[in-house]
Amino acid sequence: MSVIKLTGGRVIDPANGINDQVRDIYVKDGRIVAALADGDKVSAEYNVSGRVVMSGAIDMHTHIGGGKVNIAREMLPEDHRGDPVARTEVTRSSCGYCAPGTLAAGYRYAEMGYTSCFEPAIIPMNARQAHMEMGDTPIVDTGGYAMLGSDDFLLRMLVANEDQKSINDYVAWILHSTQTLGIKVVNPGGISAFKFNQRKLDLDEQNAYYGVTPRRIIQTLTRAVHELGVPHPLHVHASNLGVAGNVDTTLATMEAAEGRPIHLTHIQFHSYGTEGDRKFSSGAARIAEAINRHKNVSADVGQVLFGQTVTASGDNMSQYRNAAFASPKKSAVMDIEMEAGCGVVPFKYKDQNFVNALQWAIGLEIFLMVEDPWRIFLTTDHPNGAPFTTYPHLIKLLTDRSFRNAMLDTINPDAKAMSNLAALEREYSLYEIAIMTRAAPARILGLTDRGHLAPGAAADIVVYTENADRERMFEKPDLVFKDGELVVRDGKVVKVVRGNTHVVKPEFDRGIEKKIEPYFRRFHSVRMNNFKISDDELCECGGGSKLIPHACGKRS
Amino acid sequence: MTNEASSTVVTEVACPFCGLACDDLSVDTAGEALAVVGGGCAKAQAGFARLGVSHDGASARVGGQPASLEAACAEVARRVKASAQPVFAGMALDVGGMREVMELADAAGGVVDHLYSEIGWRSTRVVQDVGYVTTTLAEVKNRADLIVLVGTDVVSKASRFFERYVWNDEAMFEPAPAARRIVYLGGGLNTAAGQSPDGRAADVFDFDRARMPEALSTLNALLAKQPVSEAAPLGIELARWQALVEALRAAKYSVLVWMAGDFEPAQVDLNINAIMSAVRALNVTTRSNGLGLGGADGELNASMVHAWQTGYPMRTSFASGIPLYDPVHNGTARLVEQGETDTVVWISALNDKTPPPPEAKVVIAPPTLKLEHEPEVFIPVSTPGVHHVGHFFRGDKGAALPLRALRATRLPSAAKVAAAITAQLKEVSA
Amino acid sequence: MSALVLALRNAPAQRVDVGSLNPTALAGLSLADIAALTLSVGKRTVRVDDLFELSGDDSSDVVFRGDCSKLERIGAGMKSGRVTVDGDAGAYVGQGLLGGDIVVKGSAGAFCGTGMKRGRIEVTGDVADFAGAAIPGDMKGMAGGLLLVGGNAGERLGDRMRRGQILVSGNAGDYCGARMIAGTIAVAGKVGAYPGYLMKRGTLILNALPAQMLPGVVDCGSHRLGFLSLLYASWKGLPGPFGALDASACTVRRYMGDMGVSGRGELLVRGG
Amino acid sequence: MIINGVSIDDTFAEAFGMRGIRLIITAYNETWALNSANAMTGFATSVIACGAEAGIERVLSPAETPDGRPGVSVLLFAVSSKELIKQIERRVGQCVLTSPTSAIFAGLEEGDPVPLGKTLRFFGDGFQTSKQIAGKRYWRVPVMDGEFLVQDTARMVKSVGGGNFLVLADTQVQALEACEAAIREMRKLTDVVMPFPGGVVRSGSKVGSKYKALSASTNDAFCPTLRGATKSELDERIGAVLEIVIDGLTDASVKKAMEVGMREVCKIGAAGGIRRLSAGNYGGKLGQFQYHLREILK
Repeated sequence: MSVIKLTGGRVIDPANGINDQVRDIYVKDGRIVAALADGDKVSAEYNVSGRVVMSGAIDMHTHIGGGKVNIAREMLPEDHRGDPVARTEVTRSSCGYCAPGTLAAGYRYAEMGYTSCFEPAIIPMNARQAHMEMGDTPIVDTGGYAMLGSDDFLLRMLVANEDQKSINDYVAWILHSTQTLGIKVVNPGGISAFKFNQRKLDLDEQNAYYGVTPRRIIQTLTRAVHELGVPHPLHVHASNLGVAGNVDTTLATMEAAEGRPIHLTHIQFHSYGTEGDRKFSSGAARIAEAINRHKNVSADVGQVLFGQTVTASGDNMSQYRNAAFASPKKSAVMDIEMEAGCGVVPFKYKDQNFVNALQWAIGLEIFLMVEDPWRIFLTTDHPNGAPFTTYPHLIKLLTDRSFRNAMLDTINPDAKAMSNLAALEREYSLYEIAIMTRAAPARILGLTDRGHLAPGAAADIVVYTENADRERMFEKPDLVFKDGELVVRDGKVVKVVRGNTHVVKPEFDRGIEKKIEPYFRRFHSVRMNNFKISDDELCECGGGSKLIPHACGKRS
Repeated sequence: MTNEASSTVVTEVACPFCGLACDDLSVDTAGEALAVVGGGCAKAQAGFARLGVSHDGASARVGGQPASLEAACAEVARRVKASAQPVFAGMALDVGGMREVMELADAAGGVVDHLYSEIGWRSTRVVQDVGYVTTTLAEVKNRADLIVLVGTDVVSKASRFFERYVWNDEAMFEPAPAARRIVYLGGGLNTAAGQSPDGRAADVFDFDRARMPEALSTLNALLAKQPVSEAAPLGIELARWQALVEALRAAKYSVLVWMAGDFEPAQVDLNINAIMSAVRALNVTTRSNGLGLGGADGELNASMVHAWQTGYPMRTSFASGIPLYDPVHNGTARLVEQGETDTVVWISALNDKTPPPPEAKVVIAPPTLKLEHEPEVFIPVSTPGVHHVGHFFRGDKGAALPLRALRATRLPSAAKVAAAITAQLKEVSA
Repeated sequence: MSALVLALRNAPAQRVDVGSLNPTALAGLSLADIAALTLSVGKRTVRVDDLFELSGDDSSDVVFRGDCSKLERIGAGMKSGRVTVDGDAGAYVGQGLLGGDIVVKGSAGAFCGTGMKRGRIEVTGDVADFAGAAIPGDMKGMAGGLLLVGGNAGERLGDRMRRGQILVSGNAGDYCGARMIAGTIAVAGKVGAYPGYLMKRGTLILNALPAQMLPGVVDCGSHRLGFLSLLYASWKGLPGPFGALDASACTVRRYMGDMGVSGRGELLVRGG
Repeated sequence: MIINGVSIDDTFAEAFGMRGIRLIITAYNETWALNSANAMTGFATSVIACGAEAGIERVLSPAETPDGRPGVSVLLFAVSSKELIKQIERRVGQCVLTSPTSAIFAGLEEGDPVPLGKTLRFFGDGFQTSKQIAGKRYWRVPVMDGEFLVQDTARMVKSVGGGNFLVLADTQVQALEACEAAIREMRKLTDVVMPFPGGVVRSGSKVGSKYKALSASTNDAFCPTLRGATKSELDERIGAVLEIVIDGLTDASVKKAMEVGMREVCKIGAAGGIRRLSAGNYGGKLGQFQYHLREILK
């Protein structure tokens, strides 16, 4: 039994309404407890007086595992050469800047105070690989969202006008079979359309073969996720990613949810207008206004930061188009197993490039204009907008207006002129940063024991020395505890532990397998029983990760 | 996992003996050896029969003498610790085995090299140099209307390709499978499987396969609407090449299939580059995809795990404490030949036929592996998908299949052995 | 001042990256500083003076002595100065060279001159495969400067070469100029199979074509090409046959290819 | 100042700062190099209407040219960098690219870059290729007789246009023969050209005109036929005036050319009907350079 005491820290715990109060925190066997029981003996006490204490940060959208990420790693030896992670007494060697190995990713996340990371685009057939990669991502908890919407099984159900209950059963079956925490839809129906040689698909445009529209897919899946009681709303990568004028598509996509919860991911890439000489402008104001008005809508930003990165997406329709802009000039595009696809395109965002600079400004505009920090999330869509290691820099941009404006003065002047960023005075407080990186992601994912510091919570705790330079503060915490173990001291991993895997297990009628099993036999490349991942197998994939199921309160 | 409690037949078994990883096998576990009684192919039958016994009598050996597993692992740890540059070769492993070997290799400052890496690194070079446009087997099964096999018949290495993915009873989309068009580029191939169920023979461009660059150069030139220097490239009338190009342009979902190991080694990446050039040209107006098949002997298990853990593909040296990728110089054969390694550790749980190089001082393999020389340490291991559960990446990268435990054994898995050596190594370090 | 001589005490068993021991990187360091630099030999970390016996003091003129065939990246990235290898060198000689001269009085390993942008490398003996070629994942191989090879070159000479010149006095292996983007390769001897495979642009100057040619390389006839006289004149006095070419003899047979990938590359056969 | 009976006016030639360039045209033989050079420097007498002033500097032997073929060096001048670049693009494009066997190279090593092949290459419609040789880039543009070889970039320098002197003689023939003699010697110099036909101009001008549309008009003060009707600069003995205009790459080269030309005229002297040497100027208000005749002939 281990008992830890963190003494005298300034606790910032928005989930429990605590803003900068001096409190002692007790940890017993990996969990936060209110006080010590008789006979408990503190095995380690840390005097953290004057220092800022938060729960471990949660990245709710980061591409850390699965086929496309591994393609990116293989594709970019030139990325890795300059960015090695040296072996130490406790850590293994690894490497990679924008496409790091899982070991490097886990160490670096932990060293920034992140203790949970969620892979947002798991192709069901590829779930095993995603769990294996996440299992080899040390220290942090993981989980993922299963991709549906371009899978032929669902599209056939829609064509056959099957009832919502059957669809809900299928969706639940996918969540169970892939051991995931939510459902993601990527360019709804568009990945399928690309296989039929369609090169674009608007929200109300029909798939050439199925006749199904993206709107219908979103309606059906938001409803399914909601009715199944899955905590996390449908995670939507909307149609027309990156296309000038897509702000209209994005606003229409919000409406398509018909008031049900919907999460729009990397919304920066979906907030483009067509004004100005170059027919490319910021749609941030309209997007922020819509989010402020629609309480059912949440979003993560997918901020762009300048430099070399690689874009990895399930949206192979977009990525095939983007391959023309690859830098360096190489790209991988795949159609995958009647379910989805992927595209990997290296990209360099340049501050003197008008479009890139405006993308940067649009992301920040959205951050600053969305009023409720509980519904907007701090992401770069790692590695699509920038590698996750840029988060401390992003936090500084959000918390420090003069720094932000100084940066704004250095970007492409035409882009600067097209942005209202300079007029936005908001500076995020530490409390708001804690909301968007801890409390809110835990809440929107249904992680009841993460993202806060109340008794019963898992002891994922980070201690920072406050620094007016928030980039310095957040890039190197003093202490990081994972499930009560000290894993990082002074920004360096001192102990490697294995994180847990978060999943949901909604109730459903197993009779759906009578439809699914023959489909697999007739059309798929594997048998249904070899597709499903059992709990035991998940733990093996995860290299021994503990499975943490989260409750679903069925709503239909 | 049996059909009924009394049956000794296990169904829906995934096969780890080639890159297709067919998962529809029925395996009878009643006898001394495992018997494939449904699905499968000759290679599967032989593999399950040969490896599917318990091998309980096999023991580790040190210096040719029986030794305990612990003693043998300690001896390996001592050797890799003392080695100036250890190499971990073979690597016919499941995912779990590879994961543990990676930890060992890093701790030992070694290099990891799969037995197919000499082809594999050249194949990987394509994604590093230009990327690709590819598809996976289920897509082929339902969509492909024109399949061009470039320098390979596939079936010599992966026998059920046509049976499982081409000549199916039905497909989700047009055309009906039987109407698919099959083209072989290259002679000396087993083209029988390419004949359609209704007796339509495949279209074979018969030429010496070492001359594949000429064929691909012709196709790319014609696709680009450019001239070629010959009236009959490779002795085949230009009109036939032109007709193939027209067919590719007209196809809705053509698939160009290759197996990197079927190309001349020096041509591997250039030929795949050339195929990708054709595929990209076709995708301007229609859909076309490459399909590289491989993955036998756990090739993809090794390459995938290596890439995700370290960032780099195999043939990376961990000697200096940071990963250094050099596929040209870190091949086992070269390291041995140039005297750069003093310790080759051969680890192979799936392959008991490929002999380790004579320089391998440590062999960790099934007891059925025939050794020409007694290594200094031999540790017999069980086989994934036969003796223990595991995971296996299919050769198209489209799926990782779960492997079953069908036969009990007292032999340890390669993963367990590697972990034991790593633990010993850290003891030695500490 | 006399050249800084790094004489190997014993040839190492493993490859050693000595890229840091170049005039640019050593500028301003004392002999003691240099002696104390560390290198990796297999799993061992050694001091420079463990591996080499040091003498001389002019770090702008570095000489490697002994069997240097395991020494990699000799002269890599240097901006000026001179590096001489008295004997064979390992792989990646002059990787990313930005200026100065490297002379290998022997043969060099694979990827000689990869990514070099300026400067000159002279190898009196042979170069192994991929001389002037891109390493895996790099978009270009040699990107400028001059690589002179006294002996033969291996396969894939100038693969993905982007700029610069490679002159080979002997033969070159298969796939010479594969995937070439620009630049000039001249081979005085024979070349192996399929020169110019997937070549986009650039110039191969050959004395004869091999038997194995690609259909995508097409004959454009015999012509006088004026740029050759400028090119030959620029080579005047270089060691080997190219230093003695008649600048006015610039009639060649011109082949273009590889037609499937833009087809703007050229194979010029001398005396054509 | 009187030299050999020739009176040297106490005046000066007023010249202008221009942008100048040397280009080297080579060809299969001298004839074709000259054909190209003549065309390229044709209709380039005055920037007033031609955009450029140009001329052949000299014929080059094969040993003197970059590609070892016979060649010609030409000088071109214009009032601005922009105009010079435009004129070069047009003249090289129409008169050198078009001319059989031609190639063209930069003739100056220093100065500001001027695109040469850089823009002309597009004539190659994608078949053009570039080569870098000894640090310089060249373009090879396929044309019907082979390849047009053109250096990517040439260099231009600040130079001088409009150096001049006037030859005042008894008769038209005497003035002309004196100018011919001067031009013969001046053409032996480098760095200068005399851009008018045969190097000699008769239509000296003054600033302004009675016609609003014209900014310059005949220099009536030097027109012998108006001697009585205008405020003439000519006494009754002068029957004709001719002018030699000089453009040069440097101030010194213009001065040198004026000296060589004037001395040659003075050699003929009063005995040959030469009375005076004068020069054109605008009162020193327009040009940056002033060449005082008496100083030059000191």
